[in-house]
Parts: sequence; C-alpha cells; structure tokens
Amino acid sequence: MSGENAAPRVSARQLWRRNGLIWAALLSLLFLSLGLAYVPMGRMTMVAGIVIAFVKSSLVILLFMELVKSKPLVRLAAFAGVVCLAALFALTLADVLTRITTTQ
Amino acid sequence: MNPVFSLPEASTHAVRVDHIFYGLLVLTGLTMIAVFVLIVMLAVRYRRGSSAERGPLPEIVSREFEIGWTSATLFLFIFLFWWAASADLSGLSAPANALEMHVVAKQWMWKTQHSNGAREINALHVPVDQPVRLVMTSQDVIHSFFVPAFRVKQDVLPGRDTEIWFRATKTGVFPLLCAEYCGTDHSMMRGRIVVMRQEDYASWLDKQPEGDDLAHQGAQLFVAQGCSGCHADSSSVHAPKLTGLYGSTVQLSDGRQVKADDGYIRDSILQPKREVVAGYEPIMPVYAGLLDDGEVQGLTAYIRSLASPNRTQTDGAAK
Amino acid sequence: MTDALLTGDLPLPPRPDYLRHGVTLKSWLITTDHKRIAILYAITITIFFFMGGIAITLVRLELLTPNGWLLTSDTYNKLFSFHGIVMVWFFLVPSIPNTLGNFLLPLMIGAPDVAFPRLNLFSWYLTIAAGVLTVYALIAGGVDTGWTFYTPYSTMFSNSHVFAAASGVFVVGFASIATGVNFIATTHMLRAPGMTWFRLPLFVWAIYATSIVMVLATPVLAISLLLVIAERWLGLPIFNPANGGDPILFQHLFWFYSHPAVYIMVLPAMGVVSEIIPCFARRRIFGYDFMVYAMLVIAGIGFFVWGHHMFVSGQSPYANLIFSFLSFIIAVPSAIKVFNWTASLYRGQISFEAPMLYALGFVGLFTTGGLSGLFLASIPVDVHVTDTYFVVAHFHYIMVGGSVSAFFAGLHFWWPKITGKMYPESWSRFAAILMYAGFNMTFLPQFFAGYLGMPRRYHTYPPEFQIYNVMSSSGAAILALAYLLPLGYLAWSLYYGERAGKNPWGATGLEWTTFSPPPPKNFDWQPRVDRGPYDYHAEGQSAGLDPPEVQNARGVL
Amino acid sequence: MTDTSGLLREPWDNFERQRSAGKFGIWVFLASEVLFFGSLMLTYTVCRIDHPEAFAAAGRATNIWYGTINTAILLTSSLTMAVASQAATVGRVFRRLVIWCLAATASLGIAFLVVKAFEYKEDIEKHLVPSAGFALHDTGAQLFFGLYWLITGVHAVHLIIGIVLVSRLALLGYLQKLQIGEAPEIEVTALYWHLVDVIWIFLYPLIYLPGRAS
Repeated sequence: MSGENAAPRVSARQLWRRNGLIWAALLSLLFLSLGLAYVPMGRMTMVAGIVIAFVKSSLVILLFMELVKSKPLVRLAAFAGVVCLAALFALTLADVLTRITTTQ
Repeated sequence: MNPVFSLPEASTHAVRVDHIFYGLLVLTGLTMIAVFVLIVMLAVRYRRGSSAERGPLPEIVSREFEIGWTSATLFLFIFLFWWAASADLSGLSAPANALEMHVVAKQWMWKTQHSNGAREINALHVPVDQPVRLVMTSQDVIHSFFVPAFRVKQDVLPGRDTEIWFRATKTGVFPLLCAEYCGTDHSMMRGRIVVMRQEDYASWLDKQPEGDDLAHQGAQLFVAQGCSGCHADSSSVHAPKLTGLYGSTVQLSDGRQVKADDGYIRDSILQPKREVVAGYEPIMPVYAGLLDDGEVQGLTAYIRSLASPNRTQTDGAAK
Repeated sequence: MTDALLTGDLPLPPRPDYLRHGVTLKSWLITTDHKRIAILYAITITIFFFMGGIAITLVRLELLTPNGWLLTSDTYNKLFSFHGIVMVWFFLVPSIPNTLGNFLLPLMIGAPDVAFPRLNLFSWYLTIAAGVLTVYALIAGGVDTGWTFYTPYSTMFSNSHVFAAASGVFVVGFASIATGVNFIATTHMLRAPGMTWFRLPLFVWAIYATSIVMVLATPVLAISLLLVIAERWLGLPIFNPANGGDPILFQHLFWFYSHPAVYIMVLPAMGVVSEIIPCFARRRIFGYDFMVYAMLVIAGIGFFVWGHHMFVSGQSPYANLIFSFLSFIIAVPSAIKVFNWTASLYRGQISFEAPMLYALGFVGLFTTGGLSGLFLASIPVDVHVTDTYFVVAHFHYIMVGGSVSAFFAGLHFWWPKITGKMYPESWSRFAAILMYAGFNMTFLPQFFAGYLGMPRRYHTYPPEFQIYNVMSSSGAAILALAYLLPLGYLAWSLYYGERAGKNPWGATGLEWTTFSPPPPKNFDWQPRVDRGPYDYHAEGQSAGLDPPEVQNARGVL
Repeated sequence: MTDTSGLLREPWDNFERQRSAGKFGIWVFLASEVLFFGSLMLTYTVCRIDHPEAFAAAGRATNIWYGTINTAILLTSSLTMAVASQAATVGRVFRRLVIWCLAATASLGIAFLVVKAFEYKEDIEKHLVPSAGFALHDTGAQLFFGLYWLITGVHAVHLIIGIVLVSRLALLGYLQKLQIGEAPEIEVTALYWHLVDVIWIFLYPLIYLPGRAS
C-alpha cells in the first residue's frame, strides 16, 4: 500500500488511458452489434448478438472488475457461478429441445 | 385378492415395473439388513469396556476399502440404471395398432371420449389385450392420470397434449386417480377404468348414446368455425388444402420440414404463424382461446380422416 | 502462562460468558455475536417447528378416516401447504446451518466470529420478516398451493394468499444466500494458524458444502417465485398456457433449487453425525478424505439431478434418461458415507449416550431413506410411485428422519458447550429411542400405501388405505411426544442441569478447548492447530479409553 | 504506513485479510446474482424457442434508440466506476478524482433511469403492457413483454441500489468521512456496479435486437 507521501504507482493519465481504451472497445462492440442486428443472417443474427455480449462482458469482468489480477480463489467463485448457470441452461434445454409433442 | 395388501398387475407394463420393483426391493433389503446387522454387531462387540480385541489395526488400509466399495456401488448403480432405463425405453412408444382415446381433465373430473365419439365422465371402458393410447390435455391446471393397477402415470397439461399407453391384461374395474395436486377437490378427482373382454367392449360401445364420431364433430366445426372458407378443396382462397395432409411431410417457409402429426395440426390451428407452409401467406387468424381442447381434438380427428379413409375405417371398425 | 492455565484448569479472572455478557433484550436484538445469533435462530426455528407440527397434527388426525371428519378440503389443503412451506424454509433449511453451524463454525476453526457479523444479524432479521409474511398468509386465510407452488394453479387458479406466502419464501431465500456467503468467507478467511483444509472437522466441511449450494441454488428459487408473483400480482404472462407459456419451465426452475435444498438439509446432518460417531466410538473417522470428497461430490452433482422430480411431468424422455443416470450416480457418495460411519465403529470403545443414539438413529433412517431413493431414480418405478405416499415416506426419511435426528444429536452433543449445563441423560436416551420408533411407525406404512397407489395430498382417500393411515397417525402421535420431550427436559436442564466442564465428552476439536459457555470472543488465546481432526488414538491403532492427548503421546513415543 | 486501525472491524485482526474477505464475499454474492439473472434469461430463452417469430415481432416493437443509448450510458458509468475503484486503491493522492468519478457514476446511473422512464412511458402509450388491449397479436408476444417488464424492472432495482451505494460513498468521501485509499467499500461497490452493467450487456441483444433484420 502506498502512503500519503509516496509517489503513486500510476498517474491519473495512465488510469484514464487504460480504462478509456477498454471503454472505447466496449462502445465499438456495442455499435457493431447494433449494426449486425440489421444484417439478415437468419439465426446467426441472434448468435452474433450473444457472442458480442459475451465479449463485452468478458472485457468488463476481466479488466474493469480485474478478475485477471485477482486471486485464484476469487476466480474460482466467479467460475462456480458460471458453471452452475451453464448446468441450469444445459439440462433445462435438454428437456425443452428434445420434447416429443406427439408420438405416432 | 385383497386390495389392501397387494396391487393387481393388470397391464403388460405392470409386470415389467414390478420386476424392477421387486428386484430393487430384494437388493435394497439385503443391503439394509447387511448395514443394520453390521452396525448392531459392531456396537455390541466394541461397546465400551468389552473384552474384544483392539490393538494395532490390521494391515489392509482404508484406501483399498474405500476404492473397493466406491467402485462396487458405482458399477451396481450403473447396472441398475441400465436395467431400469432399458425397460423405460422399451415401453416408450405405443404400438401402431393402438386404439386412440381422448382424455380431457378439468377441476375436478376426467372427461373421456372413445374413437366413435362416445363420451364418459370419470370412467373409461377399454378392451382387454388391446393396446390403448390416450391423448390427454387439461382445460385448467396440471392434473395427472394415474392408474395404479397399470403402473402408469402421466401429467395432463394445459395447452399441450401428453400421451400414455397401456395394454390391459385383466378384466375388472380399477381405480383411476389424479396424482398431481390440482386444488380443492383434488382427492375427489377419481374415476374407474373398466377393462372388458373385447367383444363386451364392442357391444358396450354400440349401446352408448349416438355420440357424434369425433371426426364428424370435427367436420361440423370445420364449417362452423369458418375453416372451410379457405381450406375446403373447393375454396378459391390461397390456403393449404388438407386432403392427404395428415402424416405427410410439410415444407415450411423458413426452410424446415416437419411431419404433419397431431402436434403440428394443433399448433397450426392455435398458432398458425409459428410454422407457415412454404408458398403461403401468414394470413390465417389465431384460434388460441377460441377453441377448447375438445374442439381442437375434433378438428384434428377430422383432418386425420381426410388423410387416408382406410385408417379411420380401421379405427371405427368396432362400431 | 502455565500449562495448567492453558488447558483452563485454573480459574481465570471472572469474566461473563457470551450468555451473560449483556442481559437486556436490546443487547440480544443488536448483537453481532455469532453465538447469540445462533440462539436467536434456535428460538425462531423452534417456534416454526411447532407451528408446522401443529398443522401436520391436524392433517394426520383428519386422515384417520377415509372420508374426512374434521376439516374441509380447503382447510386440509391449506394445512399441508403451510406445513410444507414452514418446515422446509423456516425449519429444515435454517435448522442445522443457522443454529449449530452459526454457533460452531467459528469455534471449530478457531475464529472469534464469522467473517461478516452484521450480515449475519441482518440475515436473521430477514428470516423474521419472511416468517411474518408467511404467518400472515396463514392468518389471512392460508395458501393452498402446496409448498411447490406449481403453475398454473398458483398463478391463475388458487384463491388463496399465494402472494404473501411466495414473498415470504422469496425473502427467506435472501437470508439463506447471506448466510451462505458469510460461511464461505469465514471458512476461507478465518481459519486459525495451522488449521489447514484437511485438518478441518467434517462438520465444517459440511457447512461449507452446504453454503455453496445455498449461494448458487437459492437465487433460482427466488426467480421462480418472483415469476409466480409477477404473473399473479402484476398480470405479466410468463407460464400461462393461453399466452404460449410453459408451465413445466416453472418446475425446472423450482426443482433446480428444491432438489439441492435436500442437500442443504442433509449435508449438515452428515457433518453432525461425523463429529459424534468418532467421539463416542473413540475412533478416528474412517476414511476422512473420502468423507470430504463425498460431501463435495454430493454438493456438486446435487445441481444436476433435479429432473427426477419431473419424470411424469411431460419432460422429454431423453432428459428423463440423463436425470435418471445422474440420480443413480449421486447415490454413490451417499453410500460411501454410510459405509464409513459403520466402519468407524470397528474396534472402537463405544458408549451410548443420547447424542450417539440419535446419531446411530440418523444412520439407520438415512440408509432406509437413501435406499428407497433408488426406486425413485429408476424411471419405470418412479412413474408408478411418484406423487404417492411412497415419495412422502422417502423424503421424510431423509429430511425428517435424517436431518431432524441429526439436529437433535447435535443439540444434545453441544448442549453443554452452548449452555454450560448437562442435559438429563436417561430422559434423553428415552426420547432418542422413542423418536426412532415413532418415526418408523409413522412413515414405514406410507411406503406400502404409496406403492399400492395412494396419491399424496389427498384429503379423502379410497377406504382400502385406511389401515395404513391409522398406523401412520398413531405413529405420529408417538413422534409428537418424542419431539415435545426434549423441549421439556432441555428447558429443565437450563435451570437444574449439572454444570458442564470444558470438554464433558473428551472430544477433539477446538470448540472443546474453550469454556462452556464460551466467552464473547470465543477464545481467550489464539488457538493453534498442529494435528488433524478426530485424534482419538494414534494412527494405525484401535480406540483406547485414554484422553486424546495421552494416547497421542503414546503413539508418538 | 497509513493508519488502517480505524477501519478494522470485528472479527479481524489484519486489515489486508479483512479487505480480501470483503472482496471474496462480494464475488461469491455476485456468483449468486449470476444465477439470479441467469434463470430469468433461461425463462426468456425457453419462451423464445417456443415462439421465435413472436419474439422477433415483439423485439421490433421495442425502441432500439433508448436501448442503445442506455447501453452506452451504462458502459460509460462502468468506465468512471473502474477509474474510481482503481484510483482509490492507489492511494489518497487521488481523492478528488475518486470523488468525481463516483459522482459521475451515480449521475450516469440516474441518467439511465431517466431514459428508462421515457422508454416505459412510450411503451405504455404503445400498449405494450400485457393486458386485454395489448398491441401485438402473435401468441408469445405477451410473454416477451411480460419478461421485458420484469427483467428490466429487476435490473432497475439493482441499479437503484447501486446508485444509492455509490452516492453514499461519494458523499462520505466529500465529507472526509471515508479513508479513500484504504476503505474497501469502493472496491466492493464497484464490483457490484460492474455486474449490473454486465447483466445489461446481455439484456441489450435479448430485448432490443431480435427481429431487426427482417
């Protein structure tokens, strides 16, 4: 921890530049997904939107929330949530997508 | 046969279920006895101050034990899964010659209808040794069609058809119960399944009041609900014709191909914009909320009768 | 400091223990001491336990005759719904974690308190608020959806107070999440020096695994109830089939929580029993590391098996197969635990004080309940017995036979630590045996009734099932007595019980090294740990009667 | 060394450990939140699988401009929040920067709510509230808007909580009652704020983008 008199490790400029770059990337991804939504690609339109959302959220989680710099324990906590959600999706959709409405 | 202490096995399915049930009973019974006997024996032998030998533990370390019984139980359970699952799979789909009957559940009664249109309340007469397929739906909440003697149970859902089939092997009267909690009089939602000899069933069916044949009812609805305005063969509107439709493969406007089965026809009536046939405009009005489930079943039966006249003849042969 | 002082044989300067450290009501209501919060929880869940108990007493009385003689159908439905809601969310889920867990987790890892003491208190207030909502639902006229709140009955057809009851459960869910977060952080961050992961008592592992399930499963329950509330109260169509909604989706969300919830109830019970059996058998627990892995595997796979509640719901047959398979797999670690408890008795010096009787009762009932679970994992058999009394018996064996027996086991075992007083031994043994007998009398007949086809939640029933219901109801009367007895004699012991020393059982574990009852900060010194748990004898030896320290010295020499 | 004894709370005896426990605790809570919103999105997914066309039509009926502007606002608020949080860990030298960034974050959050309020108003005027007079006729469109109101509502509640927390920190910092540089609250609040942003990042394509191409 730096004290009151110690020189800060980073300058305000550096802070703004690093985070500003991430922000710029996020905004460009936002406009990219907005644009792609109007391109008729069938089901891929939706997929594109979701993939971009994943990229954006990864930027926020890894860099803004500093998950890359966090302890393994913290990463484990985040990972557990995602795995559990994946299980919820996977097994529920295993039902919804394979339902037989009628048998003959 | 005392119903208090034993449950009749009145369907082919019941025999299969009971095989597994009794197999599991023996297995779990033995396991339980083994565990209980072991606990009691150890507790007595090694009670505090007893003269049983203690001293250094035998050489076999715990790890071998652990791995041993972990893998033993694992393999046993996988075997049980395979056994139960294969029985489940073999009974999954109804034989092609199954009699089709319809069930509509509502708070708190069962309405059943035979292929010739005869209706019953809280009862269903079926012939013995003949597979019967029930197409079921609910008008309100979830119910569950449960015949303990047949070992069959299936939830009956609103807005969707579910199916169940059985082949009764004993004649007699068996209880029909609602097994999914459905409100105040859930416990009163009971009925009877009457299994009759085939010739008795045929004559019973004959004596029933002239209930309209399901398909005939459907034909009347087809006109009354305005379907015929577009879908009749003589109509000039550009709409898919229904003769020969049932059972065929339909090309949809989004490129998919689907089989025109009960579910497809039901969806096409209630939510026509979901699956639009290639080459047609999505102009058909939505019928969800306008038709009740019995009416949809009637229309479906009518459309099915347009597919192959022979098929409905065999279904109605009993008449 | 001398050794005598360290082991606490010399009197320390007088210093009030946690119970006498502040006596006003206010000092209790704003306390952040985990031990006091545990007491608050204990009082709360006792009240709820008896509320749920009264409801089910009426239900069992009603079921004495096939056609009903006491209650209307609506009252009957409301009573069993209230019983389920209260017992699951206001008794079983908080029972062991929030009372014994709250009290013991910091003590066992050598910490002065949980990681977030104020959050801990907040969680209790949430529980109270939620309880008030739920009891309001009862007073206002009751809720009749069953504890499962299945749609579309709960959203469109029920004319009862679904909103209040569902919001109550919604709120108590957040209490559960808060507790889970707190315990996870405590276990990770506050272990005493030397308390490595594989030196943790199994109870701590159990509470840790339970907390993971609480944190990751409860939000899904919250959403499922929020959707019911939104559809019912705000009129937003979600599950309504007329709008194209899917009622089965609710069941997926609901059981994603409510199946793991069974592990929230039973994992802590396993932890309690894993403390008690070694202590009274004077043995190291058999296969400590396998016990740990088994609990983690149960907590993990527990998330993937919920669909076995839905084999007849209209779920796809392929999904049924997946869920059936996983349900069989999760039976493996449960079996391992039973084997290990049994093996821990081998070459022990077993004595049968009340906690041990309760614990052995747990093993018996859990084994019975667990084995009956194999029937329910097999699809064809499950199709026949699901939604019948077979299922009712099965889950009561696990959740009531198992968890409640273990709760009483733990309550007696740690009673001297919590209150500083010994409970009356012969009364307790009598109650333990009575509870086991009464429980089996109540629920064993239900397996038969269920297999023969008696559906659950039936107000009236076909007369051929009467014999089973009469047996069950008379067993329930015995069970009720067995539950009332401890209330009486434990209260008695508060005033007239013998004073308890630091370690009346000669047990291992840090909680037994501090005073009974413990001081407000738990330890007057910083505990250090230099050995594993359950150090009742030297490695590779059988049990001896000497205290752990002596035996250990002998093993080393 | 700066004095952190004032920040030490029961039951901790070590400030660094208290701080990392707080951070770990909030991450565990966020994992819980992931499941909370995740199950709402699962509900959406299942309904959409059942009614793809209706969801496309309903998605078209939302106002994409409000949605896009709001996404940009939230992303920007995450920037200011990240700068605040990182500057706060560097030390007290950035006190002014931290307070300004916190204030900016809270203001952007409020801006989001204002835009959202306009959007809700328009939705109500266009009869997009599921009821008898609902504007769209496809079966399933009401499901979309049922979920739309619920999910955006729950998200807004989370955001309001975030705004309250962030404004409180800004105020305390301004009044010199917060030891910026050591106080763990900023870091913890920032993590929560970012998660609320991440949720919205997923809601944006789910709510506003369906059916635009056709």
